[in-house]
This record gives sequence, C-alpha cells and structure tokens, in this order.
Amino acid sequence: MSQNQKPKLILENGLRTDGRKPDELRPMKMEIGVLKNADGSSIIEVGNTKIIAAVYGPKEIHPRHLALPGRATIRVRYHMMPFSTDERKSPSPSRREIEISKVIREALESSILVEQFPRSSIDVFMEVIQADAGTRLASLMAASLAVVDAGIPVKDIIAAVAVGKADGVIVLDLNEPEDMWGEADLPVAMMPSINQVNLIQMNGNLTPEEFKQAIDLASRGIQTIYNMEKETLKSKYIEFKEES
Amino acid sequence: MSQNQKPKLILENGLRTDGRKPDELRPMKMEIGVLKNADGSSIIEVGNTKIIAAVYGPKEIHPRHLALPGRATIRVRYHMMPFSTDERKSPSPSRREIEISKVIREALESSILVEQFPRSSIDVFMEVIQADAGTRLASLMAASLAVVDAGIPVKDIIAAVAVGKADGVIVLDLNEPEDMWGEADLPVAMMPSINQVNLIQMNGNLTPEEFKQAIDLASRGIQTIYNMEKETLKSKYIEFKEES
Amino acid sequence: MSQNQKPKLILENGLRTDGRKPDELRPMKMEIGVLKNADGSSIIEVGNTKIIAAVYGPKEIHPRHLALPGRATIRVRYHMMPFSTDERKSPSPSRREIEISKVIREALESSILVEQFPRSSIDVFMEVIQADAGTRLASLMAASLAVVDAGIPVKDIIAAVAVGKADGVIVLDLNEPEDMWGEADLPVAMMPSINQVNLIQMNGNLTPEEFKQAIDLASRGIQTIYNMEKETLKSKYIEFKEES
Amino acid sequence: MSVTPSNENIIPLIKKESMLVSLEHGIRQNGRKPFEYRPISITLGYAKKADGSALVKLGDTTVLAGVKLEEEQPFEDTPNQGNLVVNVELLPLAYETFEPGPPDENAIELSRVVDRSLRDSKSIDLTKLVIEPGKRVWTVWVDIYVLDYSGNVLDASTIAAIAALYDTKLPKLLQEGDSIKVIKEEKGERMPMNYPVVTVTVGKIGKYLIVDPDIEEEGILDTRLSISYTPDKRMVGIQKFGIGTFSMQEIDQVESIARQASAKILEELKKQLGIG
Amino acid sequence: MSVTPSNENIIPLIKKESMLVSLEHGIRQNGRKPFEYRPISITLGYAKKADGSALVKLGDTTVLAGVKLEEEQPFEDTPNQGNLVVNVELLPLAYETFEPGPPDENAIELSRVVDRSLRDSKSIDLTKLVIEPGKRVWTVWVDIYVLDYSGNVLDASTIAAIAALYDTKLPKLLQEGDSIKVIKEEKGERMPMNYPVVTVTVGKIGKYLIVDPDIEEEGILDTRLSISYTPDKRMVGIQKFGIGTFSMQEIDQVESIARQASAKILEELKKQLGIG
Amino acid sequence: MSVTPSNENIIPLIKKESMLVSLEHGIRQNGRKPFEYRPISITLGYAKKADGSALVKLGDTTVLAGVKLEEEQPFEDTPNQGNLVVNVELLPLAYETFEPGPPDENAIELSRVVDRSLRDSKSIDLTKLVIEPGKRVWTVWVDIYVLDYSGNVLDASTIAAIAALYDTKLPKLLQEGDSIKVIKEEKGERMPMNYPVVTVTVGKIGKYLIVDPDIEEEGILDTRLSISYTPDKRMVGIQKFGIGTFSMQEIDQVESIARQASAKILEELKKQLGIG
Repeated sequence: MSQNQKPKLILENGLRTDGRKPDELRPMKMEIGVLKNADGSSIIEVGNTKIIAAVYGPKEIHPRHLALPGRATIRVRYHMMPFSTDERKSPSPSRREIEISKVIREALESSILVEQFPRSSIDVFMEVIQADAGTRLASLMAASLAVVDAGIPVKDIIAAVAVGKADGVIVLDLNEPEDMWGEADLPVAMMPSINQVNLIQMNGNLTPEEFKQAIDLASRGIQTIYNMEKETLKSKYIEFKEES
Repeated sequence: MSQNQKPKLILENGLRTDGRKPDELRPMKMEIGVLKNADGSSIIEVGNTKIIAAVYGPKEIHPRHLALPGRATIRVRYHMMPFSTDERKSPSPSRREIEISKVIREALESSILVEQFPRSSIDVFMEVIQADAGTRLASLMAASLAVVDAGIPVKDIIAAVAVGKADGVIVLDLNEPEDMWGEADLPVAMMPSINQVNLIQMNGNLTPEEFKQAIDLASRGIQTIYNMEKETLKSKYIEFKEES
Repeated sequence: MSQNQKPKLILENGLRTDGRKPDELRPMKMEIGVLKNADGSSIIEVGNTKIIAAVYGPKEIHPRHLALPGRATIRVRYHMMPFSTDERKSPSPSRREIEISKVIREALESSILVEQFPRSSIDVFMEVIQADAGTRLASLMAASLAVVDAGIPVKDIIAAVAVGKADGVIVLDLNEPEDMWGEADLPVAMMPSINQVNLIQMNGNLTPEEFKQAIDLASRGIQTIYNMEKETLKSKYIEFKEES
Repeated sequence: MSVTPSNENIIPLIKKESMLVSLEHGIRQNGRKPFEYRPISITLGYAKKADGSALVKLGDTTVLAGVKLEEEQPFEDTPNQGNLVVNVELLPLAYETFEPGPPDENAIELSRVVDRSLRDSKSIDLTKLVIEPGKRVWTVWVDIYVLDYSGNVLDASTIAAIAALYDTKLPKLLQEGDSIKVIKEEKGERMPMNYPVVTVTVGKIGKYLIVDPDIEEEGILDTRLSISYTPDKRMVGIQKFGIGTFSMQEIDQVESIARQASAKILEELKKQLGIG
Repeated sequence: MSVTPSNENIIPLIKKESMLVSLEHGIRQNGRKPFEYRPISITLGYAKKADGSALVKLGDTTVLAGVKLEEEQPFEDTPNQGNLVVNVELLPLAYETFEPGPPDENAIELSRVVDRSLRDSKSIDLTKLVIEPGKRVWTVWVDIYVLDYSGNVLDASTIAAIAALYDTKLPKLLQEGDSIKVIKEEKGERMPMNYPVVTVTVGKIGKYLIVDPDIEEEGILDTRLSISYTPDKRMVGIQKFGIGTFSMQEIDQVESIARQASAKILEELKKQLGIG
Repeated sequence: MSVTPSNENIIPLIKKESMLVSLEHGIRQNGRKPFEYRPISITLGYAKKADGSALVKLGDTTVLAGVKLEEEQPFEDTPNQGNLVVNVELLPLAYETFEPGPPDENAIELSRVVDRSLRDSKSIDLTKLVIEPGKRVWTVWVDIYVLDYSGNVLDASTIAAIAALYDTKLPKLLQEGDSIKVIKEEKGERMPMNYPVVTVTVGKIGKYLIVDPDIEEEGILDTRLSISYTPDKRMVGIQKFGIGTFSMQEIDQVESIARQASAKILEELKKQLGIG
C-alpha cells in the first residue's frame, strides 16, 4: 500500500481500521515514579504511543534575575526520540516540537498552583518513545501525572483525548491512519472535576454542528481517562486534592 | 535578456537606462512617525528602493553590566525582507547584512550626541521592503530621520547618495543595472551642515581623478537630498539644531 | 594510488614508509615565546605536523559568577586551520575537535597547579597549521610549553607520543599512513618526572600483550621527547620546578 | 524549551477591574462593543518585488505580507501539487521587547496556525501550481512581517496572507516543444484561489468574551481562542493561545461569536479585494 | 571551547575519606566489592517503531538505545560497506543539571567512544549492509538516550547499543528483475552481528581501583579509564575520562581488572540476548 | 545586530594628548614618521598542506594565509570562471579579548573588504580557473588567520592573501580522451595572477593623518580609511572603519597619502615575491 493513497478509515461493518467502534478509546497504560533522579515521573501508553515524562522542581532558578516574584516559572520540553517515528527524526527540535512544547506548557501551567512557589522553577521534560497519534496529549497527561508524582499541588489532573472526523464519522481517540488521512483532528485536554479546558486545537475541517458533536464525544472520553488516572495515582497516593 | 549579459548603461542619447541624466537623482519620498509603538520611525523611498526604520530609546540597557558609563550604546540591525529582492532571500542574516549593519551603526553613531545618554541604549531597526540599489544609504537616512523623530539630539541629519561609473561615465545615484553592471559603486553619507563624511565605501574600479570627480558629484547630490530631509522634518517639527 | 587501498606499512627491509625504524621518532622542532600578545606561546613541529599554541592568563574570569572559588578554570580550544588537511576542513568545530579539546583540557589541567589561582581563568588555544598524524599530542605538548612560557607553575611538563600497530608491528610515533591504515593508534601523554599518565586513548585492535609492549615503547619515546622539551625551555629559562 | 514569559506575572489588576466594570455596561475601554473589530485597511501591492503583497492594518496593528514563487521539486508524497511555506516574523520594529533573531516560539506558533488555516481551508488550489507533474511545481512562500504590534496579530496575519495571495500573479509559462519554460520577468495567471479564509480571535475576561483584543486588552485577558472559517462557515482551524482555561460552555459561546464575526470580516475582505 | 566544569571544585572530602576507609576493608559504601558490577537488566524491543531497541538498566542507570536503518549512498572511500552513526544524548530527564540543547562535549565524547568500540571491534559486519555495491547501502543509526543518570553511562550505553543491534532486523529486500526493492513494512534478515563488544570502566580513588562506579563514586573518583573488549579479549578501545592521572603500573592493573570484568559482562550479555 | 563595542568608551585621553604632541613634531610615539609603514616580512609556503600559503608579519601583527583549491560547479551567472571565497578569522590566540566562535562582524567585514579588493582589482584571472566550461571550475578558498593582533590587520591580510596566491600551484590536469582528470597529488600550473593588489590604511588623530596604525594608535584614532590600489594606481576598494568622520578635504588627503604608500608596499611585495 502506497503512502500516497488514502485507505478506507471506516470499514463496511462500521468499525475503524484497528477494530474499534467510533466512540471507543485505545487501550491505555500508566505508571508513575518510574525514574530515580527526577522528583516526579511517569510513563504512559495510549495504543502504540508511548511517552516518558520527568519533573524537576520546584527548585531555585538560575540565573536568579530570571525568577518571577509572584509565581513559579514553568519550563517545558516535548521531544521526539529519533527512533520514535516511522522515518528517523533528527534529534534537533523541529518547529512542530517547539509549538507543541508551548501549548503543553500553557496547558500544564493552567493546572499548577504556581503562586505557591514564587521565584522557583518547575522543569518538565517529555520524551516520545513511540509516536502513533496523540503524542501531544499523551505527553501532557504524562506531564500532569509526573507533576502530581513530584508532590506539586494542582487544581486537577489533566485528562485529554483527540476527537476527529474520519470518512465523515466523528470518532474518538484518533489512531495514526485517522490522524493522517482523516478530515479533522481536534485534541482536547481538560481538568474534568472543574470542567475547564486547558488545551484545544483543531486542524482539518468541521461544520459547527460536527464540532459540537465532537467536543461532546471528547468530554465523555476524557471522563473515562480521568478515572484511569485517578486509579493510577491512588495506587501510590491515597489522597489528592480534588475540586469539583 | 539573460542576466549574464551586461546591458548598455548609457544610451546613445547620453541618458541612463531609467531615462535620467548622469547627474540626476532618482525620485524620493520620505515620511516620519509612521509607526505607533516605536519612539521614532520613518519610511523612505528612493526610486524603487523602500525602507522602513524604527528607533526605540534611549532606554535602560539589559543586562545592566553591558551599559557604557559615558555614553549610549547603539544597537543596529539592517535586514532585508525575504520578498524585497528578485530572488527570495532567506530571512536569516547574511554576511552582507552583518557588514552593512556595522557600517550603518558606525555612521549613525557618529551623528548622535551619545554622551548625553550614559548607561542607556538606542536601538535602531531597518527593514528593506524593496531592494533596488542603494539600500544601505536609504536605510541609513531612514534611521537618521527616525532618530530625530524619536527626539534624540544629533550633530546633523545624515544625507547620502551613491555615485559610480557606468560605461565610463560618472553617474549620480546608481540604479540597479548600474549597481550590478557598472564599473564602480561609491556610497557616501554626510552630515552636510558640518561637512563631515559618516560613511564612505567603494567597490569597483576608479582612477584617482575619477574618484575626485565622483565625490564632488556626490556632495552636490547630498545637498539636494539634505534639503528634502529638512523639509520632511519641518513639516512635523519647526526647529532642529543645525550647526554650520 | 587510490585512497581506498591500504599500502604496505612495513617494507621488506623492516622499515616504515618514511624510512624510520619501528622504534624511531619523527624529527621534532620546538620554540617558545613566538607570539607577542599571548602570555605564553609555542610552535611545535613533529614530522609534518605543525601546531601553534597560545596561553592567556591567569586572569579574571567573566562573568564573575562563573569563577571557581578554589581553583583556576581552564578553557581550551583545539582547532584545525582549514588548509591544514589534505581536503579543506570547514572552520566550524567538528565533533572530533570538540572531543579533542576536552581530552586535551583534562590532560593539561592535571599538570597545572590550579589551586594557586582561585577565581581566575587560564585560556589555552591551539591551532593546527599542518595535520600529518599526532595533532592532539603535538597540540597538548605545545600547550604545556606555552603554559610554562606564561610562567604558570606545573607539576611537570607534558611529553607525549602515539604508539600503534602497523602490519602487525608495534611502532613508535605513528605517521599518517600508519594512522589511517594501521591496526591500532594509542596516544599517550605523561608527566615523565612523576610517572603519571595524563592522557591515554586507543582505537583499533590490540591484544593485552601487544598493549603492554606498546606502552613500554611509548614510555621510552616520551623520555626522549621530554629531554628535548627541557632543552627548549632551558634555552629560555634556567630553572623550572622538577619533581621526580 | 518553552518557558513562562517573564512578563506574565505583571497582572495589571486595576486595569482589569476597570475593564470589567466597562464590560458590565456592554462597552470596552477602547470604546468598542464586545464583538466589534477594529477597522481593517488593506493596501495591495505594497512590496513591489514580491509576486504579491499586502499591507494590512487592523487598528494600529500593522502587518506586511509578501508572496514569492520559486520553482522546485514537489514533495515525494504530493507529486501533483505545489508547496506552501508560511513564515511569520515578529520584527523588533514592532514592539519594544521584541528582539532580533530567529523566530521564537510565538512567531513559530503564529506561522503554523496561519499555515494550517490556509492549508486545511483549501483556500489555495495547490493542484494548479504544478508546472510539470511530479517534477516541477511552484513553492509559494508567504512571509508575514509584523511591523507594529498592537494586539491580535494572528487575525491580521491571516488577512494579510489572504490579501497578498489574491494579489499574486504567477510567472508566465511558455510551451516550447515538449518542455515548459518559465518567463520570470513576465506575469501570467493569477494565484489559483478558491476562496478566502479568516481567523477570529475571541478573548475572555472574567465572564466576558470580546473579539479582536488590542494590546492593552491582551495584557489582562484570562485566555483566548482563535477559530478560522471559510465563507461557507466551515471551521478550518482552532488554537487556544496562552495560559488560562475555558469551560465547555464558553467554548460553545466562543464558536458562535467567532462564526458571526467571521462573516463580517469576510464581507469586508471581499469588498476590499474585489472578489466574489 | 572546553571549560572546567563548575562542579569539579566541590570535592566532597568527607565522603572520600569514608569511602577510603571502606575500601581498606575491601568493600564499597554501596555494599559492592571493588570489582563487582551492578545488576544488568535488558528489555529488548522497548521502542516499537525502532528497527531494534533495548532498554538497559545498570543498577539505577537507565539507557534506551534505538536503531533505525535508512537507505543511503555509501561514503566514497567505503563503497562496499554500510554506514554507522552513533549518537548519545544526556537527556534533561536523566539528571537535575542536564540541560536541553544540542549534545555537549560529554555527550559527544560518549558518542565517539561507543562509535569507536562498535567500529574497531568489527562487532557489526558492515560489508553485509550493502544493497547495491557502490550505490545503495544501509546507514545504521544508533541513538542512545540516557533516561536516568546514576553513574557509568558509558558501559551501559555500549550494552544498550549492542543489545539494540542484536534486536534489529533489516527491512526486507525483494529482487525485481535487475533491481532490488526495499519493502520497508516487512522485516527481513537480522542485523549481521559478528559478536558483542563490552566496555569496562575502572575508577581510581586514592590507591584503590573499582569497577562500574555509581554516581556517588563518580563524584569522588580521582580519575577513570574505560577499556572495550571483544569476546576473544582483544582490546578495541581505550578512553581516559576526566581530570587526574594514572601511573603506568596502575594502567597495567586497570587493564587486568577490566579484562576480567569484561568476561563476566559478556557472559551476562550472551545469556540475556540468547547468543553464542 | 551590530552593537557599540564596550571598549569604545575607554578613551585614553592622556595617550592621545601625548600622541598629538609628538605628531606636532612630525614623529609618532613608536618612532615612525607619519607615512611610514612597519617592516613587512613574508614567509612563503609556511603551511605545507595548503596549495599556497604565506606567513606575513607587519611589525608585530602576524597573519597566516592559506589557499586551498576545490573542484566545484561554477555559479550559474558565471559559468566561465572560477569561484573565490575569502575568510578572515580573528583567532583567540591573537589577542586577549578575542573569543572563539564563528566570525563576528569585525572578521566578516575584513573578509568582505579583502574579498572585494581581490575581486575588483582582477588580481586573479578567474577565467583561467575553468576545468570544463560551465561544469567544472576551481573554487579558490583563501583563509586568512590572524595569529598576533598588533594593529592594521587589514593591510597585513591583503598582503598575506596576495602572497599566498602567488605561492599557489593548481593541481595537475590530465587530458584523458574527451575528459579532463585532476591529479590532486601533483602540482601543475601556477595560480593565474595578473598583478598584486595592496590595501593602505590611513588613520586620523586630531588634524593629523598617519599610515599603518599599530594597536596603541588604533585605540586613540578618531577614525580610519582604507583604500586598495593596483600597480597602475587604480583604486579598487574603499572602506571607512569605525566611528568618526572625515571632511571631504581630509578624504582627498587620505587618498593622496594612501596612493603614495601603496607604491612603496607594492615595490616591497614585488621584491619579496620575486615578481614583475
């Protein structure tokens, strides 16, 4: 099959190329505390996408004149390992990685109680080990779990999923063919307990009606993922602050 | 017409490719105060060459240990927009742009009363919108006007023109074919009221006699341009310091 | 002769391609105090390899927060001139030059009494003028001589030579064909009077027995070179500290 | 690495308070209504050496876009269409704290958002930019230079890109026997545009939503969302900018506000460009 | 320019003293014997989009190596063999002071030492990586990412590189008439490995020598030496790391200790990789 | 961005005063007359792996130029001539404040001024550097390394470039049937030089003009002007260096002084190079 030709994304039985129903999530795995040196860390797998994240901080910022008097500085890097993609990726940061680092930082910052750590920095690093659709959201979730693992207080943990349109059907949690050949890709990240959206982007093509349908579907997927995240954290920590 | 073949620069009627006489200037337009954020700004058009310049300052310099105790620091960037040239130009600075930024800075510094602003910086930015011969001098003039527009005191405003040799004739205010195919290009910038040359460069080939003839011609052209500059400023400011 | 085919390195008479015996050094020349501005300097020639080195310091370090409270900071650059090699070398630093700068710095630091100059820096620059095997060691020796020429106290001056294997024979002071086509290259640098090895690397292929044989041969070569270095310094300075 | 900007912590609390008071009365401090854009002015052909260009003013925000065409090989996976490259630069002329240098994360994000809007909307018919299928196509360089930064450069950049593209003529092509020759000096066909696309940015301050925030407003916004629309009201790009969050209900409202604003801008754009 | 690292001056003197006391009793502060390695664990196939990969833990030091193959032209002076490129990155995840950015001198040195060990040992039969002699060969990219830095990343990196290479399968080749076609989606032959290579690092503290220093020990070492060995005990690489010196006699001892350790690691490696 | 150098503000006023007193008596503090150059010494073939090289000392200023030839394609607009690339590096060896790194604006300016002098003078007959018209030409790399900075590196650099070029032999060419083969190992024709070019730098201190300023003098100059001349006294390059201004009358005087000095240097150059 040539890469130049779009495959059928929704098969005749109404299922997707990986056998899922339109509103079905990919299998997920999460683990926290996976690295020794980092103050917080996690590994997350969403389908074939695999991310490792580490958090260092809150710590003193260098050089000191960069410190913000009223809050923590958040420093974020999203990076793809060269062997994480089908074609080898150069390890130097692409424009795509620079944009994604920024949107992840902004989403993550919106969840951290940054005012509690004036003049300090919190460094968050994510490495994509396997890229198979949804790396930005899996990275953001990995980062959010690692932040909590580091003992840093948050408004809520972040749960996220991409919805989109494939062969005219609104689908949940895009896989790689749907990401590449589908009509729209709409990643959404939320703090579910307080109904706040941290990240929303879209590329592709949706009518306003389809958009409404898509974000409804996203909300439902996010709730399921959120429960998994809470389970993951509970296995290590009995309680964490939840605002509703 | 192939780019590899030199065209006739002086036609049989003694006129140049754009119909000008050897000692005739291109049409010029100048305007100051064209940008809202900048402390001073200007747009200048010389023939088809078009430049926009902005000045920020004098202002505190960061980091502070870079401040000069007895004078202002001047920071200058000459830059060509990618679509300002016949072939698209990469936006990253070329060696040519680095050299020109330096010679413009040195020329401009020589006109500013820098001792009046110790420990501060004056930032000057020029963008070439259309490049059609004479961009360095047009940029320098735009910068000089923007400096005055910012209310920064100068010894004099700078007026400038390139002279050169085309088909053996000494010509004033080179156009693009003369710049590319002529025998010499001699840009000169002055503070006319105090008879001081801020910038002089030459590439090409001139006998000492031709050189004398050329700088005489430049002086005359500069006087005309200087008068236009003063008119431009007067329309906004009634007076500015003139030393003769 | 194509570059793709290995030449005979040991001829039928048992001699090497340049006529030397296996345990014979290349001719060497050394001179110190060759530059006016540098605090110390030297030129060294080993066969066709030619290096110039300069030392500036000890001097105050900028910015000051980089100063080490208990010792001098050593800053080292090994660099090849573009015309020092058979094919022109780009002047920007290659990964090889970065590695060599590091191993030279570490070797040199181990010889300097760095504790005598807290909060200061000693800058060492080496330029390869001709590269014909053994540039890292010739550079290290040039640096060591330049350090002494700058009046900086050392535990001992550094003497160095590469040994290796060529056509199965352990040879002293590799030449270029042996470096390129030989079976092993083992550069060794020492402070001979205190029997301390500052630098040892190896690439290629040696049995442990060959390795022992090779470092014995290196020791002997180093002693000869060391005597030459001392002669060079004596011609300028009557005494320098020698520990045995 | 992306780092919290050092100016984020200077929250002009008093400004925000008085803005909220104004908005309670349905008016912004700059005198605009919540869903009112600043005036748009477009000067086509402003940069004469570009193949197409437009100087766009959105209030005091000033943006210059220039288009250049270069003959190149197509990408391997799109042998039958031209290439599009979008680049936004936040020039140091445009604002006191902008520094010279390669594009930072803000400029890169803007470039990529404008690029996606142009691409996903199919505003340009890239399939008509083929000179010789699989071998020679046009690369369309859209360079967008921000000259005066007075807020909402994204919407201004999209307008400038579209205007410059509509202003663009391709170099002339000449059939010579079996081969096609490019005559760079002569202008040929117009850039094959299907329709324009516009981006609408909606900011959130407290419980209020406003469109087209100016630079003062940007400093006190809680967050903002930008949505791109085609003339038939398809959404062809969304980007949330900056720290801060929306509820799902707010996103719904934003979409509705943005859609209505897009229609007005498109009308304005069509009028000024003399299209459709 | 190479500069003395700013942490070199913090010599934890007390730590060093108590380490020396321990070593006098033939034991390290971490409980290990002087010539004892930390446990090695290897997970093959950890990165599924790589053509081969291995996650290696040497105690708490964690390293992930991935191999990617790309079809390229051979270098002019080696028309009949594949290309090998080795890259080590000290990720900011791995240690508090590691910064993002292009590889620094430490990462570059590690890359080059691992590269030389792989190359000079002839572990890989590069001549079997030719698709079409002189025209098309495989470039083998070995990317080694340090995830958790707990000392002695060099030895861990060599193990990870070797394990990932043994895990690698080349894309399938298909003869089609006169030409050979690469079927990227299907796996073909195994990476043509001759045998593994291992690197052994020996540290010196006062008059004592120890193998496989952990991060605490690295901080108080006088200096260290790394030697690479093949299964038949050929030395295929030496690198002295860091400031400090050895006597010639110490180098002899180091070689003997390293050689013995290499045999144990190779045994472990063969067992875990199921080879030889 | 070009920035006022931070050392510009340290004006050694006392030095300048005493220099002016000296000049009033027609002598410089270094003992030279106003229009007197420092001694020039040229060592040809100093860098043996270069195709041509010269070590030039102008007083204590020391510059090493090396020429390398590489076979390349000609530029599209000059199919029938070789390429020339000039690069000046202000090495950190040469002066305490010079830092390692890519060439700064000073080095770039020097490179471009030397380049223009070589090019516009037609010193080199580039049309004789064609191997196969339109396809294969020689690129002439002229790398100029400043080893000891003691003032007026520009004039020394031009001399070094010219001397290295006169020292250069092209690789041997061998006609083999229809094709021309390059024999890199054997030297062939001399570099096709028409004549030398020289650059003369004149400094201004108060009302005085001096040639060839040394490093002390450079620190107190008001400004300086450099002019390049061919043997037949054509001017083939002018560059004003640094802050400060000249009157039109001063420029006239500078030209006359520089022209006379150029004749002396050319004489010296011809003598030492054994030409003309």
